[in-house]
Amino acid sequence: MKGAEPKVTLDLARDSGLTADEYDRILARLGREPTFSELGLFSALWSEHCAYKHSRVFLSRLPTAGPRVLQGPGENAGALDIGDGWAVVFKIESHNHPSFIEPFQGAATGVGGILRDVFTMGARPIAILDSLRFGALDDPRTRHLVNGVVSGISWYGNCFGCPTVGGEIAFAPEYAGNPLVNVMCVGLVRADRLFRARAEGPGNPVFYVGNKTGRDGIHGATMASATFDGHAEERRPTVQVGDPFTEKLLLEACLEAMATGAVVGIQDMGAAGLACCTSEMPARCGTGMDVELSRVPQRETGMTPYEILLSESQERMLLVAARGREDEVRRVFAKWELDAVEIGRVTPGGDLVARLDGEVVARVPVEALTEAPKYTKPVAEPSELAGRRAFDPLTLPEPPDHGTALLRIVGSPTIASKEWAFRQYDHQVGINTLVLPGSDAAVLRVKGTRKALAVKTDGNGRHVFLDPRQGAAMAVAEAARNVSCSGGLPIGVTDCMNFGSPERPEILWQFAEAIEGIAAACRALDMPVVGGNVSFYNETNGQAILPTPVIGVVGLLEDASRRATQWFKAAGHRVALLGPDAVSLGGSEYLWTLHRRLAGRLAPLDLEAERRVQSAVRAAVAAGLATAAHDCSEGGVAVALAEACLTGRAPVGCEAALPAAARPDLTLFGEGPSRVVVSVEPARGREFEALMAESAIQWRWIGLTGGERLVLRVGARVVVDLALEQLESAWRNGFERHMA
Amino acid sequence: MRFGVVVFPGTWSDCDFHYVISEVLHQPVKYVWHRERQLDDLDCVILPGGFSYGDYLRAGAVAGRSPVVEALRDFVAKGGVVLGSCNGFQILCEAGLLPGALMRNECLQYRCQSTHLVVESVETPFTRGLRPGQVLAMPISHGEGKYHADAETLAGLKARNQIVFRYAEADGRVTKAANPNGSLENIAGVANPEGTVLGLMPHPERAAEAAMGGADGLLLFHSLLGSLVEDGSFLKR
Amino acid sequence: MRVRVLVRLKPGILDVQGAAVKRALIGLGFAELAELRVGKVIEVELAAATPAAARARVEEMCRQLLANPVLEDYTIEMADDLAPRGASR
Amino acid sequence: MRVRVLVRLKPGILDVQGAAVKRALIGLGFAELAELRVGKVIEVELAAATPAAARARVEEMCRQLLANPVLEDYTIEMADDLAPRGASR
Ligand SMILES: Nc1ncnc2c1ncn2[C@@H]1O[C@H](COP(=O)(O)OP(=O)(O)O)[C@@H](O)[C@H]1O
Ligand SMILES: [Mg+2]
Repeated sequence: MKGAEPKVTLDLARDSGLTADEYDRILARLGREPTFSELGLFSALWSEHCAYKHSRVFLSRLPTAGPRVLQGPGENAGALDIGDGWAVVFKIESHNHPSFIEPFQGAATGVGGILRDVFTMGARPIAILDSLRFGALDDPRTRHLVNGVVSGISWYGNCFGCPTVGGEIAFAPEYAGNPLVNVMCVGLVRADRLFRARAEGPGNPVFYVGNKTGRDGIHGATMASATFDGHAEERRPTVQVGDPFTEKLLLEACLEAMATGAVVGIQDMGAAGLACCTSEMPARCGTGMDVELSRVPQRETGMTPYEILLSESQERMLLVAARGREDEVRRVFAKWELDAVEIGRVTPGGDLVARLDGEVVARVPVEALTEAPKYTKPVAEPSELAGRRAFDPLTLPEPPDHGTALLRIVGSPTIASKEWAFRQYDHQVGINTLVLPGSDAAVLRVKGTRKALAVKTDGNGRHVFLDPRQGAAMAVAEAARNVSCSGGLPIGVTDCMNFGSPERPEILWQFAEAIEGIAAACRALDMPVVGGNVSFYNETNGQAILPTPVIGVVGLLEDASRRATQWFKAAGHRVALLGPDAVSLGGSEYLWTLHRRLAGRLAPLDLEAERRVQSAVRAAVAAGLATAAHDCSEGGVAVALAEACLTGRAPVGCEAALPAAARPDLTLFGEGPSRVVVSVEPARGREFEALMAESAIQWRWIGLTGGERLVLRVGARVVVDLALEQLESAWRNGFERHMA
Repeated sequence: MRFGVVVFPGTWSDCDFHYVISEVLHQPVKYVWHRERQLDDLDCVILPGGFSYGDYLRAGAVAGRSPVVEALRDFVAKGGVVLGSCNGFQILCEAGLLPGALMRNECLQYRCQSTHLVVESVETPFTRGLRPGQVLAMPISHGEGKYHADAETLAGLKARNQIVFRYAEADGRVTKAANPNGSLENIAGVANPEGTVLGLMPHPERAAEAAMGGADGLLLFHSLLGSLVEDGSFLKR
Repeated sequence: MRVRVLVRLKPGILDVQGAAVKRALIGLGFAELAELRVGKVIEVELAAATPAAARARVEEMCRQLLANPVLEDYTIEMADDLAPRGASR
Repeated sequence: MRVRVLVRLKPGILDVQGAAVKRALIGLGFAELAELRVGKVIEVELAAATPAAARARVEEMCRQLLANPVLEDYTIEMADDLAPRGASR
């Protein structure tokens, strides 16, 4: 078998995804030609996915420090101190390509991967959020994807036993050939019990734990391996299949093993599997690793060292234990009926040595593997963008009837109720979920304390497409605003950057601009970025997706009972609109739904105003003044008010007079940042007014709740007057009817 | 009363039941590992929700043949009380400790939502403090909760008053619309003829605190503990 | 020895999954479809002295775990029964 | 005409169901079990002029809906192939 490995050539290196220049670097670094297995290690670890070759220089712009930060980017997940001895651990990750090939298993294994990232830190996962983007829903292929992805998430999360408490689903034709499946996981751990992916202590044993290894998802380089034997069909990499049951056992076993004190470090075998763990773990602490591949539990026969190193079989971890305490680790994994096999040792010096039956198949300095080349490729603003931005939506005619327009917008699949999806997700297991899906941010209590966490993801590809810098900043602002509306102080961010090919200057420009926007918003709102993920190459036949940074925000409520939901509670409450008046139809849901256009300018974002509005909302919620708080996002204030009327257990009507803009459609459906609708009991109106004055923000009373209609006036003119029943049916059926 | 909460590989409501029993009800409670056969120190055994063994063959099938479930037969014969919720109900049916079986939801999808249950039988320790016709709000979360029994079994269930809960509207009417999974005659929970083994698909532990949206699930426990008054509201001890 | 077990819903029990698949196929233009039912096939490889012994053990597996007698029937097919047939693909 | 389709995971694809059932059976004392895989059986009744025509249509159903080509293989068995065998229960 060992002798059967092909000789490495430049062509083979190219087939493995390396460039000629990168291959030269490898030759120089090793001072010789790599073996086939070594080439596999380089091709995997120097891949964009593992090495962030194109993005690293930009990512360094993000703020990552702060008084709460216990762990910033670079580990399996980030961690923030939330007081009372607890830390919140969270991260978001994409599984876009696998979900396109096989939606059910692709999405399921996406959930599995991010759960492992969180529990390798020693945290128990308490919440999942899913952020999904698909092509147009009238295409049957899209419906097939939506169905597969949602049931895959449902299956994995439910079976594992972590509630899926929030997310978004949006539709745009640009995602037709490349849907997005981003999953965020949030966990809790005692702040002094964080684990890290470090291979400390030469001499310490290295354990392989979890499911057996098969030929799942081995990198494209495997194609080359088919040339050296006659079993091409058999050797073909296979789709990864999730096993949530084993993952659940792995969670319990890992947390139990960690509690013994015998665990030194641990990492999830995700992308590039064993290759990644055996090089990254020692590289973080200047050690090396010596592993015997024949000891790796295998599900299939005749696997080559290359395949064992690069397999992406799911539900596996690499664990470094304290020497002499091996039996404690074995005992725990045996209890949970999982494999835990000692496959090697941590070594001094910095080499990764992989052997098969004692014979060395790879010997590479771990630093060479983890220090991939970094690129600063050219960036260029897309030439057509200026033209698109110059378009003025107000050159289009006003809709003949604004009520009909509102019905169409609340019934568009992107805005309509997503209950069809989230009722398939267990959102309560763990009995922490105080605010279920269906409000702005989900809220989860932290048992044993008075605290709660608010969590939300957001990201509007249309906005980012038209203005990557501001659009991305607005995604940060919106996710944070949702958290603030629930009563949470936004304390940290995780970001998932979904873009096309970075080798195209226009795409890299979008990316670079988006990073600047995220960085600026995070600074202004005082939130460090503690982890994230970059997913490039989201394109099919040269058609890139809308640039889509998905921003996950975690917020902290000091008092779980001081929280708010987005729906009106009763008749007779006064309704206020907080925030600036500036709105735009550029890139809006209105412009897309009614005119199928993606063009125009975004309303300006004033980060200082954003900060103040959010703090005013939080103060109102904390003082118990806000009986509802809902942010205005897609569809503008008209949609926000409609949602506040409809989303509670019993619909509550509303009558409001809106500040006039250039035209009624702009007033109703114009989108702009930093705007929030709040309802207040009349008896507490004065108190609320005082608080708003103190907050020094722009705001006004706009109306009253009550009745069975939504009536909206601009000036003296009634522009919308709809029965709630009619609105509700449009909103409830807008997405679901496609899926029936 | 001493409670035991059974843990199978893949169980996930174990911690939730444990929390409610110890932190809300302040009763002694311990976890019982699935290999355990010794249940003598317990008065009530709980089989919680989850996906025991992944439910990869049929929900509850593998767990239904485990040592602890075998031991339950003896435990019940000696007067012990058993509550199976969600996966626990599926396990009790698979083990033959309760009649019938649970099939895939008729909609072929998983469902996590709130439901209302109307109390049909007050001849179990879990419902003896309630009124027949009383309506309880309790969430469900399952993919295989459609109760099935053949005609003869169903007749037997009715004859012995073993149907304990049905899915209903908020006002107690048993309607097709209130049936979330296609269960036979809206059946949500059944008991053994003695009433000492109760299985139900809904999650009482998720409706045990006002902060979590309702506390009707606690009524089952207060009934069991004998701390209920006539009208079905419970006394503060 | 290779043994195949087919587990199917008992006649009379509504096969919701089968009905959904049937509907979908008819929607795709397979109008000639009269009935469709979905079950499980479990393929087992086990050591046994004789085919009869293998069958007896698999029968036991069915009784103990593989089928739920409230809902399901099962059929056991031995590799020998299966071998001569020409099945496509 | 009656046609039976067996849909199984492709070789090399992790069979989580099979692995779990195998472990459970071994736990119940079936130590002689060497391998177990779980698949689907779909039994179809359809109108067709000839068995060959029926098979062709079912083949088409498999391609369009019944099997997921990324994960699964399928086999089609005609009632004629199946009839003579003596299957129990
Ligand atoms: N895929 C999903 N999974 C879980 N919850 C979802 C999903 N999509 C939407 N939701 C929930 O539906 C509600 C409305 O979502 P959305 O319209 O995206 O909110 P917003 O406009 O505040 O961003 C939120 O509570 C959200 O968490
Ligand atoms: Mg919102």
